Amino acid sequence: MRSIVRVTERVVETPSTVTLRFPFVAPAAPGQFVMIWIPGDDELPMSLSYTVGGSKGVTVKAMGDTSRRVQSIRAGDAVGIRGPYGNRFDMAPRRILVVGGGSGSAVLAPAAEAAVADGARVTAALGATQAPELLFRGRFDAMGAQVEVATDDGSEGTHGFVTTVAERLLGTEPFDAVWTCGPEVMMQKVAVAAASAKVPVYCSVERHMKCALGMCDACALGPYHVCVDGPVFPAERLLPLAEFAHAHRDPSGRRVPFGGH
Amino acid sequence: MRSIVRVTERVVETPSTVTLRFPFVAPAAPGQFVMIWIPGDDELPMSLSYTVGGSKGVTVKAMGDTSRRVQSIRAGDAVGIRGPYGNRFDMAPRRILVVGGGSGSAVLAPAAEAAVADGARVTAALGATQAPELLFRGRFDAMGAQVEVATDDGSEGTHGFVTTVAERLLGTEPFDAVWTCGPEVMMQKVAVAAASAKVPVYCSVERHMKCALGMCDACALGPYHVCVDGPVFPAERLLPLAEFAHAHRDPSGRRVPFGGH
Amino acid sequence: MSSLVADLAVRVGSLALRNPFLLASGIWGESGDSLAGAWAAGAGGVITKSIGSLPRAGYPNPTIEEYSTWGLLNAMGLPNPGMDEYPREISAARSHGALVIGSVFGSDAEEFARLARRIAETGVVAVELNLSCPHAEGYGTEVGSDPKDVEAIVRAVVGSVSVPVIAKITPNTSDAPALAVAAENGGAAAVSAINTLRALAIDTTLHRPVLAHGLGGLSGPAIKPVGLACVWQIYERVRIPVIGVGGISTAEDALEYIMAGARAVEVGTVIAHQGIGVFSRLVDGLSHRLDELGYASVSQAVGLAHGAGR
Amino acid sequence: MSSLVADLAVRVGSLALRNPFLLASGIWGESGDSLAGAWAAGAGGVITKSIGSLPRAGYPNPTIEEYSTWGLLNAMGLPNPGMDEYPREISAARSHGALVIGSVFGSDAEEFARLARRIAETGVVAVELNLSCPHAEGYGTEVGSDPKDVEAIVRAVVGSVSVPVIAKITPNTSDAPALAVAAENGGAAAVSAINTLRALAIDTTLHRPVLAHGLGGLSGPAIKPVGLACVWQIYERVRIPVIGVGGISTAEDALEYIMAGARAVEVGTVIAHQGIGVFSRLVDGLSHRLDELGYASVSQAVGLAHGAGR
Ligand SMILES: Cc1cc2nc3c(=O)[nH]c(=O)nc-3n(C[C@H](O)[C@H](O)[C@H](O)COP(=O)(O)OP(=O)(O)OC[C@H]3O[C@@H](n4cnc5c(N)ncnc54)[C@H](O)[C@@H]3O)c2cc1C
Ligand SMILES: Cc1cc2nc3c(=O)[nH]c(=O)nc-3n(C[C@H](O)[C@H](O)[C@H](O)COP(=O)(O)OP(=O)(O)OC[C@H]3O[C@@H](n4cnc5c(N)ncnc54)[C@H](O)[C@@H]3O)c2cc1C
Ligand SMILES: Cc1cc2nc3c(=O)[nH]c(=O)nc-3n(C[C@H](O)[C@H](O)[C@H](O)COP(=O)(O)O)c2cc1C
Ligand SMILES: Cc1cc2nc3c(=O)[nH]c(=O)nc-3n(C[C@H](O)[C@H](O)[C@H](O)COP(=O)(O)O)c2cc1C
Ligand code: FES
Ligand code: FES
Repeated sequence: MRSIVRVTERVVETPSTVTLRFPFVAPAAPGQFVMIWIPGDDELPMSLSYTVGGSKGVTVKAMGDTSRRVQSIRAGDAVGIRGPYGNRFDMAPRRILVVGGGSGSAVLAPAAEAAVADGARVTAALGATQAPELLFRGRFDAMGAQVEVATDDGSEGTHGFVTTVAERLLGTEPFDAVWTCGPEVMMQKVAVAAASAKVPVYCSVERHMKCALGMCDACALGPYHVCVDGPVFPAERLLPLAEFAHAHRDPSGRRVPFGGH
Repeated sequence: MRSIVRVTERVVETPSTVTLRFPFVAPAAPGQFVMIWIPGDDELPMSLSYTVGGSKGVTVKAMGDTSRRVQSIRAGDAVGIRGPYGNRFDMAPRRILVVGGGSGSAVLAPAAEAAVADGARVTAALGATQAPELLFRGRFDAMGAQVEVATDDGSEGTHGFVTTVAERLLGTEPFDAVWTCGPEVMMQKVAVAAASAKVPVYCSVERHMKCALGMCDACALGPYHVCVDGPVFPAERLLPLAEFAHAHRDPSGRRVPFGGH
Repeated sequence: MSSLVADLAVRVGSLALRNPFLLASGIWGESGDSLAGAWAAGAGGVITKSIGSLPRAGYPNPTIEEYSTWGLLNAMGLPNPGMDEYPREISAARSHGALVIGSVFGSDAEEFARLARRIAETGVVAVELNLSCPHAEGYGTEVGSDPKDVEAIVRAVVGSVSVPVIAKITPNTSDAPALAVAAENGGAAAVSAINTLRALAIDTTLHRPVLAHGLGGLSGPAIKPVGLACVWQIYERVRIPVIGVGGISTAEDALEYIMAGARAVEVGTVIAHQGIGVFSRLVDGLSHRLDELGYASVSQAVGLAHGAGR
Repeated sequence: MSSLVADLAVRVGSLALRNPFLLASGIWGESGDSLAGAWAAGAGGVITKSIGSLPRAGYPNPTIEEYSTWGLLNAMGLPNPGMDEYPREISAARSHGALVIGSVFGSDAEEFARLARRIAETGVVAVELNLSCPHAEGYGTEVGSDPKDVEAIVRAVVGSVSVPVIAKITPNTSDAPALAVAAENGGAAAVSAINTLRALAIDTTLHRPVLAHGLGGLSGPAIKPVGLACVWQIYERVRIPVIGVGGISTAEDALEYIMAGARAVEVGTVIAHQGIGVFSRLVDGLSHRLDELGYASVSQAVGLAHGAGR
């Protein structure tokens, strides 16, 4: 189940984001994640940012110490991969709005590519602190998506939150579905906006993970286990949960409120 | 691997021989055996005397205490069955002489039936202490085999050993193969007679068995393990062995010379 | 489904369970919602994650390694939110009607007693003592391998709480029954066996243990034969009820434990393979099997394999 | 096959083996022809069935129960022809060139010493002491669970024979390394671990244990993680070489044991699944894998997983 693979390529995507590519033949679908083991260090859940064929990839944003150490992996280094785990984005919708914040594009880009390949039309609302941090902007352009951006510092696109862009787009176009990944308060806002436009929203959420097998309870989110019931959830399942956008659990299982995003 | 089945039928075949039929769906071929567990008592290797379809059977001759207890099993009793194990009679020969002594017909009858169904012609030389002990005589008749018998007391057929009958038949007809099962000194005589007639001989042999998996060494016979390399052996493999027709091993692994037969 | 006649309700001492299938400690046991989910899925009772005095993050990942479907190696390292925070999870589970058994781990009799007292205040119906985690320094097997320690810990806990106390025995010992006898002498209402077997996996490419902690504990089908032997031997030595744990994935497995002497069973690893829906399959499967064999209740089958004169 | 470069020859103390794969005791070990067959199939050495003072028939059948391909339960009951008869089997094996290690079991130090002396006279290159069979009353684990007994038995044997003495340690204990240390103190040249795990199977239709003896020992893939943990822990506590046993069915499994600290390994149950041809597959597989990983010899890999600073 666990494969030891050597990283074939390391791509710096943005100042804070790095993609690692590696051979991994198990079939995978956009939305699914792997557990990536950095020998002697840790093992982390990471969405597959490349899901097609024998060369898969993950795209890591520098957050705390661990993700920084993941970023320091070089081509040729050995890592352990198990998975893919979790569910996938449903490819039925034909007119899709993707809303990504932070490293959210890591999972949204391959999903949007698959949808476009399947004949869907995709509009992407991408948010970042500043223009160079816009992740996979080129990938969205290349797949033929209509791209709108927001930056916290106004260095490109809308000055402010990507949620503002999303709200605007939802008011102007008839989408079948919204796919979103980013901080939970962001996803919550998107979900509320889409609800009034009666568009179903699917959120890819993160929780601390250990087993990834739906057993250890580390990733509990209300009645769900993100590792097997998710990571993709229809927003209407998340919105009623006291924890969604408010708290997660640390590795000990304690509830910890989310800081600002 | 182990099935608990209820015996459906108990047939007294001869004064000393009983057949037990039971449901057992695993495919089996003539020559193969099962380990039959009499709960609370013992587990013994027994050739399948009925190999076709979902109702299999074994035919047990009263020898020592254990086989007598096996014979006391009634319809409705539960027994454990694992297997089938071991190899099978090769069905290629078209003109076959079967030579059975004692309970040997238990394995030879289903093999001969299969050969006949396959278009072969079968001659059967059956030996017993006395006429009523001739096992499966009716079965050989029914399949259209030419049957010749020998009895120790002369109550039917040739007065004396079945080997005498076999030697005579080998001198008169061009057989492709001899299949034999019975006491080893008998099989040895058959093999020697057939060698001069240049007919290949296949012997079904017995050794004490425990695992039936080729592991525990209980059934060692020279370099072979009867449970996986046999129970059917070409005679030329057996004749060179110091043990064949001379000695077997008791449950402790000690060599014990065969008594008279 | 045909109408089921066999009675699945069991009593483990004074503890009445609607069926013998308990959620094992450490599986779906960190959050109250998950405990409630296991109860809703049909468990006869749910055992919490083992809770200690202070929050523990557990070991770094990798914390698990899978062997096909026959085994699972883990070294979680007893992660838990600590006894100050955890009661709210029990309240949440109980507010959904779940029958909760609280599991605790400590480093000595005094800590066990203190934790048991606190968890008992939350309304759990029993307390299980983790005397058997095979890979946590200073806890589990390290305090549960000597009968004298087991007796002292159990006695201290029994003196501190009014609910039944269940001692969870380690299989990593030469004499599990002696530990069970010690628990009985200490006043335990029941013993449960087994916890995981001390085990290890090595990655040969990286020439290092796979789990961050190195040693871990083996669970799943591979340990069922070992758990059965422990329950069998314990049943012959104690009068208190025995709860069977280890490698149960079918009703037939559970019935093996019951016939070996278990009055109830706990299930863990199978949930990783079959999901929480396994509880209703186990319940239905056991009903059908008991019907088929002609037993009117689980109780009729308890320890039955010991009666078979050979 | 590509040309193999890795050196598979190993030394276990003074014992030189052409490769690290030994036939485990109790498998293909009752007859000299079978021992010779395992040698001809490529084993690095062959260990006899454990031999006692008198002939023993062993337990009645059923003596084994299979679990798919991941495990095997047995209670053979130490059948053996006794020390008066058995030397002829060793002679037969040796006449085919086989490197034979003699295994013996006794009920006390004196019996072990007497048996070891007699088997040593047959030309075996080493003696393995079965201190670990989990299901024979008065033998095996029953005499091998207390470090004091182990040390006394090993010391008595070492004083009686001039060939290396290997102590086979039980995993059915809370502290296998303590037993290994005791063996080392007694003068053992090596320790081997593990024997089977005490285990049980019950047939629910018949409500009785499947094996005639009731309790048995679990072997096969299921016990590999447990054997690895034992070898790992023993390696950290003794200076004498360790021989790994338990659940090896591939070269990769063997390399896990080697990296955990084993200088040689024994293989048993896999022969029931793959036949005796498994020896050449293991030999080829290990050569290829060592080549692939860049090790020139088995020795370079021994204990390597302990070096990985975490
Ligand atoms: C399903 C899923 C998909 C994800 N996909 C991506 C992705 O594509 N790109 C990306 O950059 N990040 C992704 N993450 C988040 C990632 O796993 C880490 O949580 C994130 O990198 C934060 O790490 P850190 O450096 O802040 O950890 P630290 O602040 O150093 O965290 C402290 C400790 O917690 C551990 N830890 C933190 N988060 C997790 C976690 N979720 N599970 C297990 N251990 C954790 C760390 O390893 C460390 O031991 C995903 C998370 C999940 C659950
Ligand atoms: C492959 C094979 C096929 C066989 N097929 C038949 C058959 O079709 N019909 C038939 O009547 N007999 C068959 N046998 C012989 C049968 O297994 C017994 O050996 C035989 O019934 C003698 O039993 P007994 O009553 O003499 O045992 P006892 O004299 O009571 O024997 C003493 C002990 O040895 C055990 N024992 C004896 N022989 C064996 C054995 N071979 N393996 C394991 N345990 C043994 C007994 O159970 C008992 O424990 C076959 C044997 C083998 C190896
Ligand atoms: C991931 C995991 C975590 C566990 N945590 C605990 C625990 O906290 N306390 C405890 O007593 N047992 C714990 N166990 C042991 C189980 O409760 C159970 O005894 C063991 O896994 C055997 O049962 P199974 O084969 O059904 O899983 C844990 C087991 C696993 C697999
Ligand atoms: C059928 C069988 C018989 C065994 N007999 C012995 C024995 O006589 N002496 C001994 O020391 N170990 C004996 N063992 C234990 C093995 O030598 C070995 O330690 C154990 O089976 C684990 O290895 P494996 O998983 O490769 O089989 C026996 C094992 C089996 C399966
Ligand atoms: S990570 Fe263990 S249940 Fe999800
Ligand atoms: S019966 Fe065990 S090897 Fe044949």
